[in-house]
This record gives sequence, C-alpha cells and structure tokens, in this order.
Amino acid sequence: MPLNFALLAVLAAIASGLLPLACAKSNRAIKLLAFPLLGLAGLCGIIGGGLALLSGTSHRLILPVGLPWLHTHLLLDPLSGFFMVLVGLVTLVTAVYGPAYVREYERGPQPLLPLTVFTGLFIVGMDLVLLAADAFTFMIGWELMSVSAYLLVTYQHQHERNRSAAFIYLLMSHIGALLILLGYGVLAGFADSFDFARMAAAQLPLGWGSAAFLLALVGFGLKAGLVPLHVWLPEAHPAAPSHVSALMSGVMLKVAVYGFIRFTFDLLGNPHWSWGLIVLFIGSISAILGVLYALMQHDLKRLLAYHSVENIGIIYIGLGLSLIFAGTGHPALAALGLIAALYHCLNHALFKSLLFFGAGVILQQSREHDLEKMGGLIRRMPVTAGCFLVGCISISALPPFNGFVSEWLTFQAALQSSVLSNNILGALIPVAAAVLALTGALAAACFVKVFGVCFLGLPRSERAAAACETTLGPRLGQIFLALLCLLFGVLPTWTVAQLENIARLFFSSGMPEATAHGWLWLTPVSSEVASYGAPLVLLGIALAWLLTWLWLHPRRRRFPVRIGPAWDCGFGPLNARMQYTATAFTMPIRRIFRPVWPITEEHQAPSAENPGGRYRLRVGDWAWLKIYQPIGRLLLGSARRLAMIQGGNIRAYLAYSFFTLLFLLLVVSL
Amino acid sequence: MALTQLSLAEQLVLTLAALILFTSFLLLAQNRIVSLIHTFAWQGVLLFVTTCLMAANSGRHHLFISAGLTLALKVFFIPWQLRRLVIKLDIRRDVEVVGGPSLVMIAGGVLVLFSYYVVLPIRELSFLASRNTIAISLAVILIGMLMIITRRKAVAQVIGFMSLENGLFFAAVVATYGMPMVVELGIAFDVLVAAILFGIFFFQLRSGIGSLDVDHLNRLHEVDR
Amino acid sequence: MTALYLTLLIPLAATLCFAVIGHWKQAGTLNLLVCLATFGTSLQCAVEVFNHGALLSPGKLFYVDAFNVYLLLLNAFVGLTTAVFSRSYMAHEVEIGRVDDARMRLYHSMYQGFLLTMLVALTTNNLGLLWVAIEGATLATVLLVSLYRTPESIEAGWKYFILCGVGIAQALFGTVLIYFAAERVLPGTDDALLWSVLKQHAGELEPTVLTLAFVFLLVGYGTKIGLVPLHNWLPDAHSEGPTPMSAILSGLLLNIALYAVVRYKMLIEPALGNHLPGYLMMGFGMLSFTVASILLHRQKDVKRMFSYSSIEHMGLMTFAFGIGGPLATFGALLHMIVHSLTKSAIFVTVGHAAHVAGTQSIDKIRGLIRTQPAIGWSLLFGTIAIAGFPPFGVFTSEFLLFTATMKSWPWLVFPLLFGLGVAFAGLFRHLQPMVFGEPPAGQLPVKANMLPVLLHLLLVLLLGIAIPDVLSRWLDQATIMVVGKGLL
Amino acid sequence: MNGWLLAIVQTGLLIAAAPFLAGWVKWVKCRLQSRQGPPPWQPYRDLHRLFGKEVVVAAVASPIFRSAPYLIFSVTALACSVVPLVAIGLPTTAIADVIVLVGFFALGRFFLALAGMDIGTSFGGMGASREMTIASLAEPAMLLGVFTLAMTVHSTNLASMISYLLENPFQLYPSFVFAAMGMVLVAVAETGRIPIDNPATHLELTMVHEAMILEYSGRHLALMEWAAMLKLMIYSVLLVNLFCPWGLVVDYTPPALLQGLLVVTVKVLLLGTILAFAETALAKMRLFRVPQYLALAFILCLLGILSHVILEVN
Repeated sequence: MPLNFALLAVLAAIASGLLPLACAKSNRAIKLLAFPLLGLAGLCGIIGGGLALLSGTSHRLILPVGLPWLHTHLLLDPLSGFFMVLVGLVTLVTAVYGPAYVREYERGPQPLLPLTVFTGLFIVGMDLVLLAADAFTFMIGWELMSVSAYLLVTYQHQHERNRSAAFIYLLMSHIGALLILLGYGVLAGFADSFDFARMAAAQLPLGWGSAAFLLALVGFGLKAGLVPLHVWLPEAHPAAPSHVSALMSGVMLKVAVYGFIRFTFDLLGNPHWSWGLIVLFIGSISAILGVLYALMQHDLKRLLAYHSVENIGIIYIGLGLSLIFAGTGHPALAALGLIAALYHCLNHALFKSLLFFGAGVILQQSREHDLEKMGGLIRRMPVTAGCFLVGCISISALPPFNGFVSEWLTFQAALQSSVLSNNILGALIPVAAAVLALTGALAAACFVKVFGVCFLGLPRSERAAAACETTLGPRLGQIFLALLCLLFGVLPTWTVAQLENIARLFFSSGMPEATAHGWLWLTPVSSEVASYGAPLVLLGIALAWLLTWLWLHPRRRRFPVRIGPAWDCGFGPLNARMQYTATAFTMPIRRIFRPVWPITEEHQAPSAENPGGRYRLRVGDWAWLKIYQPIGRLLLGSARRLAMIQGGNIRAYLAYSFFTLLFLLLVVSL
Repeated sequence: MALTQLSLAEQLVLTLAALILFTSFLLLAQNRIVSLIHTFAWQGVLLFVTTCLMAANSGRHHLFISAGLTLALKVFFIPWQLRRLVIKLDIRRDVEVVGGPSLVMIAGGVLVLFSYYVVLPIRELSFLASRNTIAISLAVILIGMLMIITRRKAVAQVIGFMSLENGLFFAAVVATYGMPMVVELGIAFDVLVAAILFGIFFFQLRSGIGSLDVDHLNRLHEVDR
Repeated sequence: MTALYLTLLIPLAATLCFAVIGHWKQAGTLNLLVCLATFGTSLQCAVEVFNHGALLSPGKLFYVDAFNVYLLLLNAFVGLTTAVFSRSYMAHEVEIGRVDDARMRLYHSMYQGFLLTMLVALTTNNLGLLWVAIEGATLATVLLVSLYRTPESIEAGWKYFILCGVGIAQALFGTVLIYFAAERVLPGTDDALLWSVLKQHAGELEPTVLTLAFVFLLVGYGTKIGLVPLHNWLPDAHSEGPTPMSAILSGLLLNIALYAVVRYKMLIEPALGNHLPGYLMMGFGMLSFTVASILLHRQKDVKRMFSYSSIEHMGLMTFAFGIGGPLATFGALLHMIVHSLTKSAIFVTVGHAAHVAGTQSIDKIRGLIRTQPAIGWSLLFGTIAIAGFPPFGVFTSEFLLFTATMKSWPWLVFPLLFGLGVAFAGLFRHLQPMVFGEPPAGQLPVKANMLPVLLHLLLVLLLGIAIPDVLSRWLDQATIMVVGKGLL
Repeated sequence: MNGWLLAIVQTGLLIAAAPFLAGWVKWVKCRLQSRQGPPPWQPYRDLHRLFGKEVVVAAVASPIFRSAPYLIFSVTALACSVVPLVAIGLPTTAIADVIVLVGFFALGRFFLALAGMDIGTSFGGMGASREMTIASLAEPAMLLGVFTLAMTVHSTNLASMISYLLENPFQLYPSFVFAAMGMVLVAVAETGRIPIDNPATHLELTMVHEAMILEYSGRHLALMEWAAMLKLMIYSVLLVNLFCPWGLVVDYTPPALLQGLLVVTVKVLLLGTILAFAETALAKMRLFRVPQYLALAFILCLLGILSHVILEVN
C-alpha cells in the first residue's frame, strides 16, 4: 500500500513533467496541468513515505524493466519513506507556491514549459533514488535528478553567470556520480550483484570497506556540498528559480544524505569508528566554514546556499557520531546520532525551503537579490516577513523551533562520548560539539544580519521601497512551512519516536528511553541525563508573555504609545544610507576570522569628483582559488601540450602510424 | 638449406625479391619526380615477372590474370597517368627534397634488418622462400612508408603509397600464390579508383592550396600558433 | 537469402543510377526511398537470421550471423534516418550555392556507394572482401570530404585519403599474413580466407604469423576506428565534409572498422592461446579514450569536437572488447548501437545548427534554444546522452563497461573515471554557450526535419530504460560468438 | 503540586530580586570608588518610573520593535524558572537543560539585536553587530564549559548536575577549575559588564547593549532593562550554585527552604561584590580585544575538557 502511493507519486511527477508538453502553447494550461499534478505527487509521496515510516515496515517490488539480468528493484522502507516525506512536503509547497511565482517568467524571454517539465522530472529523479533498491536504478534516478536540476539552473540561461554555475554544478555532480558508481562497483564486487539486498548481505574486508566508504563519502559529498566539494552550491542555488532552489537545497541535498546513509549504514554495514571520525571532521569543517562564508555574502540566495553547506555539515556531524558509536559498539547512542542527523535533515528541508521561498518572494517583489539594496520590507510584506523570521529563528537553532531540537540532540549525542574507551575520541568529540556551538552562534549572527538588513530599517533602494506583499499561493506555502517548523520544534518526542523506526533498521536497539516519559518530555538517553519539554517551553513563553501583557495592560491604557520620529541620539532625520549595511554588520567577525576568506578590499577616499567615496569588498572562496582553479589550469595546460599531436603536418601523422607499427612489431617479437 | 638446393624458379623468385627491394631503395634515393615514376614502373615490371613466374611454376593460372592486372595498372596505367599529370601540372623539374638522403638510406637498411628480425620466429614448414620473401615484402612496405614520411611532394607520396602496395602484392603472390580471385579483382578495382582519385586530388590541391607540397597542408591543426 | 542479396543490390543499383540522375530535384527523396527499401530488406534479413540462425550464402561469399546482423540493421537504419536529414540539408546547400549539379550526382551516388561498401563489409564472409569493402568505403567518402573544395576540405580529404590508404594497406598485409597462415592448413583451396572456414580451423593456425597479422590489422583497421595515435585524419574529415557524411562516418564507418578488428580478435585470440590482442586493444582503447577526452577541451569547430567524442567512444569500445569477458563484450556491443544512434543524431543536429548560425565555429553558434528550440534542445539532449547520463542508453553500456572493468581490472577504473569526467567537461563547456544564451542579432531559424533526431534519441532512451528482450537475446548471442560465453 | 508551586515562587523570587543584585553591584562599586552612589534598591525606583511613563515609538518601527521587549522578558523569565535558586529537583528544571538555557539566552539576544536594527539607526545596527559578534564567541565557550561539567556528571540537567555535586561534595575536579574560570569570563561578557561592555556608559562608540535599546522608552525600556538584570541574576545564581552548590535544599520544608534562600542570597551578594571589585579594577577593553578575551575563555573551557579526559577518566 505505501509503495503504491510512492509509485503514484512518481507517476504523478512524470505526468506533471510530460503532460504539459501536449499543450506547450498555453501557459495557463501548462500551469493548470503541471502544478496540481506536482502537488499530487507531493501528497502521494507524503502519504506513501509516511505510512512506511510510521508503520516501520518495508515494501519491495520488482519491475520488469532495466537490464535484462537486473530488473528494477524498488524498496520502500522507513528510511526511504522518511526522505520521501521530505521530498513530498517541499514538493507540495512548491505546487502551492509555484503558479504565482512562475508568473514572473511568463513575461520573460524563456518559455514556461522547460521549467515545469524539468521540475517534474527532477521530482521523479529524487523519488526514484529513494525507491531504488539496486545500483542501476539508483544511478538512473540519481543522474535524472542531476540533469533535471542542471536544466533548471540553466532555465534563465540568458545570464552567463547562470550558465557557468550550471556547468560547474553538473560537472561536479557527474564526477560525484562516477565515484558513487565506483563505490557500488566495490560493493558489487563482493556481493556479485547490484541488488541492494545482496550488497547488504555481503561482508567486506576492512580495506575494501574503507575504500567504498571513502568513495561514497566523496561521491555523495559532492552532491551534498561538503567542504571543499561545495563550490557548486553557492553558484547554482542563486541561479535557479527560487522554488527550484528550495527544492535543490531543501531536498536534493537531503537525497544525497540519504544516499550516504543508505550506502554506509545499510549496504556497507559494520562501520569502523575511524570512518565516523572522518565524517565528524569533515562535517565540523563544513559546518563552520559554511557559516563563516555565509556571513560574508550579501546576495541573499548565495548566503542561503552557504548555509546549506553549514547545515549539511551539522547533519554529517550527527552521522559521524552515529558511526563512531556504532563502530565502538554502542547501538543506542549510534541510534541517537543517526536520529539527530535525520531530524536535522527534516528541519533543514523545512526551514531552508521556507527561506528560499521567502527569498523568492523578495526577489520577485523587489527585483533585488543584493541585501545591501533591501530594507524595511517587513512593513510592506508582513506575512512573508513573519514566515521568513520563523525560518531565521529555526535555522539559527533557537528554541522552541525545530532547528534547535536537532542540534540539541546532536549535542546530547556528542556529550555521551565519555562512554568511549578511546580517550582521544572522547576529547575530540566535545571539540566537534564546540564547533557546532560556534556554528550555531554564528548562524544566529548571520540571520540577524539577513533579517535586520532585509526586512527592518529603511529601504535602501527605490525597488525595495516599492515592493509589496505577494499573492495568496506563495503566502499559504510559506505559512504552511512556518507552521511545520514550529510544529516539529514543539513535538520532538513524537517525531523522534517515528525516527526510531529508521534507527531500528540498522541498530539492534532504538532509543528505549527517549520517549518513555510521554509526549511532553524528550529524554534522549534518560531523564536524569537530559530532558527537554518543548511544548512546555512554548507554553512557558506564551504564559510569561501573557502575564506581562496583562500586568502592563492598565498602563497601556493610561499611556498609549505615541508615534514619533526616531530619536537616534538626537542626530536629526534618519536616512537609509545611515544604516548599518550587511557588510558593515559582519565587519567585526571579518576581522576576527580574517584568514578564512580571500578578501579584496577597494577603498576610494572621497574626492572632489566622487564626494561619497567608495568602498568595495569582494569575498572569494579559498576552495575555488586553491583547489579547483589549479586543477582547471592543469587540465587545460595538458590539453594544450597534447594538442601538439594534432599539429597539421601529414608527414608527422604518417610517422605516428609508422612508428606505432614499428613499436608494436617490436613488442610482439620480443 | 643452401641456395643451390633450390629449384631455378625459386632462385629466380629470390633474385626478383632482391631486385624489388633494390628498386625500393632507388625510390627512396631518387630525387627527381620523373625518375621516381620510371623507377616505380620498373618495380611494377618486376612484380609482373614475379607473378608470371609463380603462376607458371605453381600451375595456378588465375595468377596470370593477376599478373595482367599488375601489368596494366602498375606498369602502364598509373605511371602513365602520373607522368601525364606531372607534365600537365608542370612539376617535372621540381627537385624533391629528401630529408637527409644518407640518413634515410641508413634508416631503410635498418628497416630491412628489422623486417627480417620480425619474421624470424615464423615456423618454417614448406617453401623456404616464403619466410624470407615475407621479410622482403615487409621491408618494401616499411620503406614505402618511410618514403611517404620523408617526401614533401604529394606525387612522391602517392608513389610511396603505390610502392607500398607493390610490397603487399609481392607478399601475396610469393607467400600465398595470390589471393582468391574475387579479392584480387576487388583490390585491383580499389587500386584503380585510388589512382584516379589521386589524379583528381592533384588538381584540387593545385587549385585549392596552390601547391603540391604536403607541408603546406596545415590549416587544420589544434596548436596555438 | 533473397533479402540479403536485395540489401546489397539495391544500394549498388542506386549508386549507378545516382551517378546519372543524382542532381535531380527529387534525388534526395529518391535517396530516402532507396534507403527505406534497404532498411526493409535488411529487416527481413534480420528476421530470417533471428528465426533460423546464421545465414551462409551458397557461394559462401556472404555470411550473416547474430554479430553482424544487428550491425546490418543498425547500418540500414542510420543510413535511412541520415537520408531523411540529407534531403533537407543538401537542398539547403544547393540553395545557398555551395554545391553544383555534378557534385550532387557525386554526393548521392557516393552516399549509396558508401552504404553499399559498408553493407558488404558487414555481410561478407571473405576476409579479403572485407578489406576491399572497407577500402572502398574510404574511396567512396574521400571525395565527399572535399566536396566543398575549400582549401580546408581539400586538405582534410587528402589527409583522409593518404592516412587511411596507408593504414588500410597495412590491414591488407595483415590479411595476406592470415591467408598465408591459413594456406598452410588448408592448402590449395579458395576457402582459406572465408571466415566460416577459418573459425573452425583457428586452433591450427600458426601463432607467430597470427600475432604479426594482428598487429598489422590493428594498426590498419585501427586507423579507421580512429585509435590514437592513428586518429589524425578523423577530426579533419568529420569537420570538413558535408554533415550527413559526418553522421554516417561517425555512426557507421568507425563501427565497421571496429567490427573488423573484433572479428579478427575472435579468430586470433583462441588460436594464440594468450590475451595479446586483448591487451593491445585495451592499450589503444584507453589511450584513445584519454587523449580524445582531454583534447575535447581545445576544439573550436563543433563537428570537430564531436568527432573527438567519437574517438573517445571508439576508444572505450575498443577497450571493452579488449577486456573480453561476456559483460564487457555485451556492454561494448550495446555501446556500438547507442553510440552510433546518438552520434549520428548529434551530427544531424549539428548540421542544422551550422545552418542556423551559418558557420561551424563554436564561438559563433549561439543561443540555439532561443532561435530554434527544436535544434537547441536536440543538441543539448544528444550531448547529455553521449556524455553518459541516464536514462539514456549510453549510460547503460558505460555502466556495464565500468562494472566489467571493476571486475577484471579494478585499477583501470580510475583512468576511465578521469576520462569520463574530463570528456564531459570538455563537451559541456563548449555546448552550453551554443545552446543557451541570447542569439546574435538576425539569427533566423531554418527548415529542419528533426524526426531522425527524435527517433534516434527515443531509441537511445528506450535502451536506457529497458533493453527489449529481442535485442538483449540478440546481443547475448553475439557475445557468445565473440567470447564464447553469454550473460543471460 | 508542591513542586510546581515552589517552582513558581522561586521564579518569582528570582525575577523580583534581580534588580536588587544590579543595584547592589552598582552600590558596592560606588562605595569602592568613594562615591555616595544610589541605594541598592534604586533599580526598582527606575523601573517603576519607566513603567509609569509614556512610550514613544519611532514611526518606522515594525511589530518586532514593539513585541521584542515582551518576548525578551518572557524568555528570560522562563529561563529563571529553569535555574535552581534554593531547591533542586523542581519540575520546571526538567523543561530545559543547560543547553536549552543557553538557547533561551540566544533567542532573547536574537530579538534584542533585531529590535536594535529595526529603526534603522546606525547605533542600533552597530550594537546588534557587536552583540552578535561577542555572543557568537561567548556561546561556544559557555557551552564548552557546560560540557566539561556535563561530562563529569553525565548530565546536562541543571538539577542532576547540582545534585551529583552535592552527593560527592569533597571531590576536587581540576577540570572544574578551568571550567569555572572560563565560565566566569563568559558570564561577564554575556551580561555586558566591564571589561566587555559598560552598562553605565552612554558614549556611543563604546556601547553594545545600550546601543540596541537606545530607541526604547517607557515600559518597553523598563522590560528591556529588567531582562538584562535578570540575565545578570541568572548567571550569578548559576555560577554560585554550580561551582559551590552547598546550601541548596533537596527536601521542601519551610525551614530548609528559608535556610537555602539565606545561603544563596549571601553567595550571590558575595559574587556581586567580587564583580564590583573587578569592575572597579579593570578598564573597558577595545572591541577588537574582546575576541582575545573570549578566546581565553574558550581555551580555558577546552582545557577543562581535556583535563577531564586526560586526568579524570580512566
């Protein structure tokens, strides 16, 4: 039954992608066909995946397509069900949000059709990855997802920037896919089959297992955006239409995480603790560098993209902890780490897509993507601002919203490192936790910047001043996600109980104590060790607020609020240029962590012809400068040297043939 | 086995083999186009004689047809056509530049040795001459290629190519008493078409590039210049 | 049997006819009809082979088995779809005055002649005739390469002619050596070059001669396959000739040459008792694959670029056949199909694109999707397919090759990966600006028939999603023939 | 039920006493500087005055500006309910462990910074920027300090931590020394005291906290100020009760509770006196010296962890 829903989701997504081809002429028809079907796909995905997750059962199906000796195996178990729900949720919101959002593109130079077609196929690809139970199907889904995403990123291909972003994305994604394929190859070498069930049953020696693990780490990491494999992310996300960015950042990265979990926890099995240490290390690096780079961005979507790097880092910290505990024989704690990571997947999917949807509205309404030109939007688009605020609070890991819960669980997992007999690990894990804490605090700083500069204060440009609230669809979509953010923040116990079904797939035990004290209390290890009563926190805040409000109510009547000009220490009338800019806001942090970024600053003192003076700041990316550019240069250089063999002289060509012949004759007669 | 134990016909074949190799060297050394064409024609004659000899000796009469084709194509038609073209394109006097004549000759000698070395492992079964004649024909082929590589004129390249084919024919005739008839005919047809195409190309080269010097064919390349 | 003869006779007759009437206005349509007839008969032929097993003609001159019949069908099919394209393409060329009547006669005649030689090469049982046919294919196309009589095209034609001529002469020497070896086993018969006979006596042939012969055959036919460092003619010839020619050169001729090498490998490897031919093929294949994928980055001419992609893929197939084993062979056979379908589709599209832009220079082709979406998207999807993205069939075959390499030569997977990545980057960095972006002012759509492209890409898509049972059994039979062991 | 009642009373007590602590510190400081100084209950008067004043809100202010004081006060008040003042084992302490407590502060700070930026004055932005910078360094140091304790006592619940320490009263943990030093440094930074920030200053370029609330007036300002005092109170109570938990009561009998209250009052006032001493002795730092200061705190807490792992685990 759940599998039927999942298949229905795939079919609906296919239909959403392909049916509009039949009515390519009418934008109205395209929208009427594509988006409802997309919504149906999302809904079916949620139902199917949700049923599988809640019931904790696995469902298999073999379709008679694919290779002659390897038919398409499909599997819906709680793990894939969970990710199916994620995909479904964001897809559903996209279907609500999309029709109004794409109206902008109807006036643009590109036809609408490719956007809807590839959005549909993109969802198909992701669902297929989640459902695949053999490497061939998996790779088909995987690459379908990559290519559709590529075509979505290039949708507005009139801008050169978008094209190069898409190119980098697809290139890295392709290399990642090849590495993943290689990883599956290693597994298949021992299982003698590409069927996941056989792979999972095969036992690998540690050396080969580690090789496969590393291949998977890099392969999936390229897609997930781990540092230093993240460089495509901040390029591609701003280039795509916003609802696609939401899908890419919110769900596609999660599908990569899914792949990694499936590969490492399920197919490889028996993890070695050193793998966990590697994952923990890379996750920590990604988290901290992701947020630090995000802080320096002032293109809104680019900033959000770097935050995706950060959040993927956090997820990998959880996974790393889980691997370490699993490798040292603590299944309950391993389950805790895994659940923390999965919970963060859920949360990130919700709040990051919420933020991207919000960014899309801002972009559409103000036609600005530069933070420095926004400001004061809260007064003209209150709903979007409110939802965006919820997203900001969630991503900054503040209680009682959802981001906090998963980080809290990760902390709890990290703090259990004292059970490890290996003291070095015991010392390193708290450091990773400290990095996580630093990340969270910096993220909060970053989102104060984003929200403050974008929504508060005075508008910094004409366009920002002219922006207005969006239509019903996008508003509903955002409100829905914002509510979910709150809901999953307030009901962690229920959520964790469901996620335990996934942990039980891989570890002998779930977390027996976690939900033992009722839905109010989340006690991951035991109630003595740590507890968090999320509903009570919300209740407490509300109660305190209410009491304060009631207490001050009489005074409010006596002294009504008087509206006046801003005081500003008496400096006289405010104007928008007096405000702190995004660049200025992060200046202290820039000074503190100076070597982290390659920064070029241009100062121009005020002069007669340029009375305002000028300051310009460019923040690059070391990974790009130090890793990718040299590789590119090396490749082109070797191509230039190799091109000598095509020098144009026919006698040289004949000489190649001649000497090849002589060489081969010599070889065979030796 | 000593040479004296062989039959006269076999001795003759060996002698002809040596002569053909000699003409190959002549081709390599020759630096006037008309002389090249003449030498090539003489090589064709030697091939013709060899074929006839093999035909008479083995009693495979279809080899006579092959010999006739050789005579017609290699001795008469191709040299005649080349000569006609050379006169028509007025390149009779073009002195061929051979890249370091003595060096090329030495290279030719090395190639002969190499050919012998390469065929040495072949197990001897019946006819003694076959292995050695294969060595000779391989040498002729390799020298033909060397000639193509070292000549800058298109005409000389064609002659090198044709002489290379002579080596092939020689191998086919001497080692295996010719190919099956249908193949022989096919090959002859191909050679004929090739010869005509060469002629067409000379004109195209002259009109399109303005020269028959193959080193001027360098528009299509991928090097940064 | 009749079907087979008809398959050969129809193009032969057409070759002769078109030499006279090839410049007629309806010649393009006629050409299409002839190809359709050929396709029909070859289909009939395939059905016969499928139902009754291998066909041997009474004179033992022709032999059709599972291995070549699927290539036969492929040839006829690609010939047909390219003829569809050729019709509109050459009409446009006539319109803009690039070719005159005489050249149209030559073109149509040689189009059929080329198809004929390739069909002969595929179906012949006689290894000598195989050589004759492949040489004939060179001769048929050489004047087409220089059809436009520009200095570049003449240069390309000459290079093609000389390099392939010299190369193929070496293959003839290899054939002579095979004959020499066979003569000792089967003295005095004319059957000594017949594949069907030789195959039965493979074990008795003299190994040293066969080794030498294989070297010559590999260098000879390898020149035609476009193996590095024998490949230099290939980009030139592909880029300068008329595009339909490039499509069938890339889609068919290279395959036929590879087919010839594989036939010899089938014969020689069991006789030698070692894996030397396989190693040589693997070496050449890997070298070609790597070099071509790197050189893709430096291309400025769009057809030249895709011809390098052909070298890359031929290298891959050669490598796979070299590995041997059922999985790799199955993959390589499948790759032959998907590559020639995809590549000819790409060349067809590129031909239209060049008409739109008025040039083949990558720098000048811009914004195709905007100007003419059908061409732009086709080019994009063709390239996506050829770069090995699922769900297109190229992925399936590459997946198999990859798996096979993992199994037998794990470390060679890394150059393979490297090459695939680099080749992808090379293709896409050039492709993107061509299909995307703003078109230059005044760029107008052209009349284009995208049916062949659509058909090819749909077929490739189908092969990526599910290999039909018929085809997989067929490929399996061919695999059994090549390596003696099947997969299914 | 008893517990819930006690918890509410305790929370109320904490909220009510917070201004006194702030006043006390100020008074001691003035005495130390040989000034008369306002009496320790002066903050109550100030608050009362502010509550009785008209509220002026800038025309450009958004709802965030108006709701921030309520939210910040509520969150801080909720934080008060989590902290064990006189008794441990109260039901409210289970709502949140110490990590959540840090989260509460972060939430308050988030809105404080947003409120600072709302009007669009440069001071507000400046204050917000500085506050978030300092917090982003202080928070991990704080958590690292907490982790040190948590790893020793195997819990992050404040009640469990304290009761563990009460049960093992005379064990000397080297890691605690480091953690205590680090957390004191963090607490100073977080509560905006000298040498990080000066609660008394109104010199624009040196302000952090004050810069953010410049635009507030009337009851809004009162709530903001009160919340800041609460924060000081919470940190003080937390420090004294974590590192010298003696006197906290486990059984809820009135005499014991009274005794506990007395002890904790003395402890907190003592801490306030020390703070006043320190503030008198130290000068305010330049903003860009603060990272070094907080790095020191971070290193101390890290040393705490390492010494725990190396010296105390076996």
